[in-house]
Amino acid sequence: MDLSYGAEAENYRSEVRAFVKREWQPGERRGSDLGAYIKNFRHRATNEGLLYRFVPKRYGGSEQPVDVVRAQVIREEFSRARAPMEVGGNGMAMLVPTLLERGTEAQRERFIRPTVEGDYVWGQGYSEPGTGSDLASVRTKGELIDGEWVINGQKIWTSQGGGANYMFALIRTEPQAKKHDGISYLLIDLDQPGVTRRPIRQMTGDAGFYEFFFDNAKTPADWIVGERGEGWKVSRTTLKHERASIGSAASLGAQFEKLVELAREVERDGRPAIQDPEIRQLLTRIEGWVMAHRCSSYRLFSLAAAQEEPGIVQLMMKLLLTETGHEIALAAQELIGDEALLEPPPSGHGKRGPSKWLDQIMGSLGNSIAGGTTNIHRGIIAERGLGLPRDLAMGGE
Amino acid sequence: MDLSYGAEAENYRSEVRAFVKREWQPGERRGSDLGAYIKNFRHRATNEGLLYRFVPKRYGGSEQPVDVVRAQVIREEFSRARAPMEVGGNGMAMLVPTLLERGTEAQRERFIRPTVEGDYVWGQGYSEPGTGSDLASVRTKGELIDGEWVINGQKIWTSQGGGANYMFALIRTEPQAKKHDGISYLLIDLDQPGVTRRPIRQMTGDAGFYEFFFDNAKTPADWIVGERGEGWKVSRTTLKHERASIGSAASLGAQFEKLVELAREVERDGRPAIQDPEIRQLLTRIEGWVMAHRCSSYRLFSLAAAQEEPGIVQLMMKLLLTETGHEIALAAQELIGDEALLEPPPSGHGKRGPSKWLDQIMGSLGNSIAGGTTNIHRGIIAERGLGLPRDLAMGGE
Amino acid sequence: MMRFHPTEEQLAIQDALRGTLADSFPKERLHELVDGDTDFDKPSWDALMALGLGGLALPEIWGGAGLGLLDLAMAIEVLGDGAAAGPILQHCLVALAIASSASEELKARWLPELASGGTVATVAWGGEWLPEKWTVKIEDGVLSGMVRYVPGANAAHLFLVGTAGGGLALCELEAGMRVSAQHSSDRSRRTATVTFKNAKAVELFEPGDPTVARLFDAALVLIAADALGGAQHCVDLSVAYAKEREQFGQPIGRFQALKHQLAGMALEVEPARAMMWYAAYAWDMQLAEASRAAAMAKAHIADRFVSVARAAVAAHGGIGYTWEYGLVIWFRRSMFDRAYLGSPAVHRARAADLAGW
Amino acid sequence: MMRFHPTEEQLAIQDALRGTLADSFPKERLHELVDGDTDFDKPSWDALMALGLGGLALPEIWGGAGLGLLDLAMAIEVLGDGAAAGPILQHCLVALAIASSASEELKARWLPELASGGTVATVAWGGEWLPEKWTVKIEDGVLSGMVRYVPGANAAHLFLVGTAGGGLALCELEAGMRVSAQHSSDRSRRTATVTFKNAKAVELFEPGDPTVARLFDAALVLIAADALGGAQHCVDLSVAYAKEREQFGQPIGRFQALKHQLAGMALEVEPARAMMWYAAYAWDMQLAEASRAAAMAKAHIADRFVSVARAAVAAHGGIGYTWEYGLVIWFRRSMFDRAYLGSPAVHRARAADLAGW
Repeated sequence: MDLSYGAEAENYRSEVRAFVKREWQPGERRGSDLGAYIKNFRHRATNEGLLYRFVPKRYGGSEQPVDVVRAQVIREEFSRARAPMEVGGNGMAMLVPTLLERGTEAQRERFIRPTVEGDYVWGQGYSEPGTGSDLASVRTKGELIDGEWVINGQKIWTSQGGGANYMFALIRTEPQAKKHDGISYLLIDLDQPGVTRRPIRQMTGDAGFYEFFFDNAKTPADWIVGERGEGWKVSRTTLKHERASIGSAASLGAQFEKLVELAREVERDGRPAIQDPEIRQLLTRIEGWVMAHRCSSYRLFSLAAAQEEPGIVQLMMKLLLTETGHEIALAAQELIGDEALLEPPPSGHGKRGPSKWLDQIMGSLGNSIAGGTTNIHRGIIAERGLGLPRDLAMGGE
Repeated sequence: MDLSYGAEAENYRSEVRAFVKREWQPGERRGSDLGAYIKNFRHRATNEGLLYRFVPKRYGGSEQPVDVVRAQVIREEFSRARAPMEVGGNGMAMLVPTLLERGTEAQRERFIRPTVEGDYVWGQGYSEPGTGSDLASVRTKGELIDGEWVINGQKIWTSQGGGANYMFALIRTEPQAKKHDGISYLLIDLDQPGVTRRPIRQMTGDAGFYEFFFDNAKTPADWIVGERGEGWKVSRTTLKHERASIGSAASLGAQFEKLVELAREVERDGRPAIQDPEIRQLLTRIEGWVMAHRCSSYRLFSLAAAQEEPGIVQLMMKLLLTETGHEIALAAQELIGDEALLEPPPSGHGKRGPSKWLDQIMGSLGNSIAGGTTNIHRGIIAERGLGLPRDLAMGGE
Repeated sequence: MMRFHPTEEQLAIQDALRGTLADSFPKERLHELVDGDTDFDKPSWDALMALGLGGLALPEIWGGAGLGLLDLAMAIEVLGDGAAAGPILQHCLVALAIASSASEELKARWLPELASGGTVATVAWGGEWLPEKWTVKIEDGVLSGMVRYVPGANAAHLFLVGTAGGGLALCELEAGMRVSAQHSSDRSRRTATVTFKNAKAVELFEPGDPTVARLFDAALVLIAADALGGAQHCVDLSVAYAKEREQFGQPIGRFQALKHQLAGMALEVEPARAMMWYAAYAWDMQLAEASRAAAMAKAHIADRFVSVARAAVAAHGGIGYTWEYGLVIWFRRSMFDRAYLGSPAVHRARAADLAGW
Repeated sequence: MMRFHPTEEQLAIQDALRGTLADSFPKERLHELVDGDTDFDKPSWDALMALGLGGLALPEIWGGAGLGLLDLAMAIEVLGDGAAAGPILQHCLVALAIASSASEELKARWLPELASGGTVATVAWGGEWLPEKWTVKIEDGVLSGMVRYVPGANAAHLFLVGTAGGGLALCELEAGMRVSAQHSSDRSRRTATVTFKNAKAVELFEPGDPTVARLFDAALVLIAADALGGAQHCVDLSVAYAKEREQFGQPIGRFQALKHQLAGMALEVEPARAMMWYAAYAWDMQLAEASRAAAMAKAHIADRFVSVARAAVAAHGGIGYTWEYGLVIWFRRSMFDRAYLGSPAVHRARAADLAGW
């Protein structure tokens, strides 16, 4: 095995590094000045083939062949120079791949470029109060009236909902059809009178999600991706393009490093907690899981680079991440001691002191919820990974 | 609340103690001599109203009113003097109560006294290879031919099977009936040519269970308890008579005490393990569960004494016991260190040294199996205790 | 007579408290408090005190009900279930401390006031929780020093202050004291840092007086009782939600995995109930192992609360994670009960010492 | 080129080993051994050696395949899965040690023998596992002292003995050695106490030679590989059983609770695979964190094996608890892998030290 990227990749790294060094010089720019500079930088990086690699040129991308190693090198070099990568969020992660796979030419032309440019920010409109893990039970209704979809209902758990101006949503348009066959995948402009948004305050006190109310909201008849009633299938479209990323393990590693830092900062029985044999066992026990996760991400990355099937371990990464996150949270609660009684001022960034761990202690629970509950993940591992039979209760159809 | 037994009970204790002191003097007796002395002692204790309290006098019992406090006092005083209590096993625990509740007068007369005397030792014939938790799926067949039941099939997981000379068994006698309605509760003499027994060797290397093969084994037509096809219901008969016992928690407490002893015996980093802060945390963490279990047994005992309903906590005692047993096993594995590589000589009693913990480490798994798997217990707590709906998959009928 | 389950009377007290709390402290009020900037709720305070909570464990001659710590703990359990706000537990402890003292004068001065709830009292022991680690100095009847994590300090008039070497002093709110609110994670029980600078005080117990250890043990039992009630709330809420919420055309409480999780939560809480009783009973009966039982109960039950509070959020899915749903209030209370008076690890270490290991 | 998943060649070696082991060491033979009084199985030993296992990681000039520790670890993983009997892992380690030494004479004398398996070798490091704690004295070319927990000592002719201060000596079975069998919990890998009383030996590495630490790390990686294979076996057996066994009219693998338990078991094992690869890779590449990765892998994966072995028994119900079914063999192997070379706690403490915490 070999964890180095090889000579070809290292040559490429030199090119990328040179580009970034030359082109990313934000200097003292601030505010909208900086915004414009970033936008321009992204254009140049795209022209260079470094960003939006899976997006065709005619929609504003750089249309590069799949190469997970190059993609990784780009991420590493941009991150090293703190240069901006692609605009993030649901639009790039979910909508654009779906349009490329299932959209009409008109839809691609209409929506992809502004999404790439960051002008269209997309909320995901899947969950509703009452759907939970049973996403196909959505009830928000869409009726085609006078050449327009008229939408009534409610969507919830929309991340990035605060800044979103568009939504891709699962809407029940065929009430007579079977559960999964009655749903369409619609695109909705959120800046219209029929749409109300409300932040959902979380355990931590912050608003991480939004809910949206649709009261005769309207969308054009042709803002439907796929056919009527095909929405469920359309929403399952996923793009494997350069998805594998060693970076996915980095967040867990960073969390763990912070825990180690915390153990250095706080005291236990009059000495730094990290010198306490019990804490050292606790930390290394957790680190076993962190290492397994990190090494598995190398494995997945390698499989992706070789364009081989990822296998069962891919189904486990999310669960491993959230479960290890729980362990880190519990260890943090042990380490911070009395500081658990305190909450850092809600200043957002720059929260300091051990009590900033409060967010992690509660946030680790949010992680399991945001990506589907752990029970769903266990079921997927059991069924898709181990080939166990499908649950009777779940096997609606 | 009050954990003392009160003046009446203490007076009674004096009487019991005096009786035991006077009557239990085995001296140097050994072997069959001791056996005869014990049998005789049990007769005297029964005449005194101390043993077989729920068994009517005409079947060899002492027919005492329900009094869990007195029963507990008796257990304590006998145990203190190491005097023999009632003969143990399935016969007293399961068959006799069932006969008292559902047996014919002839059956009671025929079977109870020799069971009380210890002459009839009963194996439980419920499980079969393939039944697992789904006991009602038994397939061992009984046909009434010429005034006799002719039995063919196999029973497994019979504890005390080595010494058993009789069996109460669930036998499928009505193959046309629905699953639960096709079973009868038959009594079978095991000392006959059609019955073969085989010990089942366990993980620990010991034979704790037996399996029985029936090849045209025979039993009289009237050795059926309840009607044909009622066997499932008959097997559910349970007797609440003085069942509550503080002693049930004693075994867990004793296991924990042994763990503490072990921690005193073995070393860790050059000092007794019990002085290691990490081990002290481990032990007291486990002890929390042990205390909760012990205190809950007081609670159940008190409820039984007051003839009140035991509630949800009763459903939890077994699971709490086995789960805490697992924790003790894992702690022991940590403490014994290299001794886990060794097995004590299979001498049975008197196993010495840390490696004797091997039996506990593996035995803790056997406990969860013997009393129904933990998943069954969790299901019972959820359904009967918390009122959650019954599983679709389990809801055969 | 052997009896180790609640009496009719104890159950009646719990019912009465539950009813009074529900009436005087509806869920909307709880949310208001949590979203506001105080944790002292006059209406529910008055209603609970009118019911006799303040005097439950006080002698009858001082307007109390003459009951024991067990009865008080069972009351506090109900308040933990209902997330009652403010320093109720601490208030009752101060009354218990004064009642345990030798000074008839102090008793006459304060006990009727505390029993009626007319004066609010709290306990200032925070930071270094164990009596032998307390730091505030008392000299010539004045206190100096600082105590962190004092619950209800904004509303309290009377403070039971832990003093260096493990003594207790009684201090009325006065000019020599400064109360600065801390930004508390548990919004239903907010804490403050209290600084004493030549604050006049009465010494209630000298360092080394065994009553101080007794009172500390009582505090541990009461916080365990609060944790038990809070944990039970998390179980009940989750079970109710599982019965009501449907997915895939049936209540999610029919799915085996969730059922077993809920059973596991109940398995953490229900057996702990008798453990709490036992710790309180051992205190009331002054059994030799009373101190150890209190330490074990605090450690075990606080851990259970933290564990089931996390499990409850998971059992709920998204809604449990929202501020609005309110489960977060108990989640944060579990963090309070775990840290307040010392972490489980601290009390387990004490329990190991007390066992003579 | 970045590559962090097995090559075709590595997979082919694993397949070949799996096939050879299945043929030469059928389940009945394993049970025979376990019920008998030896753990050395000549037919499977010969078959595996004929396939080249003994020389897998030896240079080609000595009849080896010239592969690395990673390849050897992947081979050992297969043997852990199949519960191969006897001191195979130790035998390979001795060969690795000799190949790492400077003595061409010893290499010529032993490596072809070890590669072919004609001579059986094992490692005598037991009891105080870490090199700095080894106790056997070597003076003037003779050994004295005692080593416990020596696997395969009954069959071995050549012993790699850890000496005081962390050296290694090579000792042929001779009159100055006494081998007394221990009553082993793992019947597929039995241990003995070996006593040296003026036993002639050759010093292979002096105390403090960094190669000794390297070899110890290699041993940790290999035992982690064995544990990984054993753990995978427990998962596979349980999954297969859940698919085949019916209850309530359907395979028990349809019940959600059991499914989630099986998923949890797989979640312990599958991600650990890449961790084992990494530890072996780090050793082969002599990365700075190789020692630490070996310690972490041994600790984490041995714990996983113990955990899934217990879970496998529970997932099977009664049959898993029987001797006859055979799961007990892996259960006992999990206890071996956990204790052998030092417990997880020992290696976690080392990992903390190595991190400079």
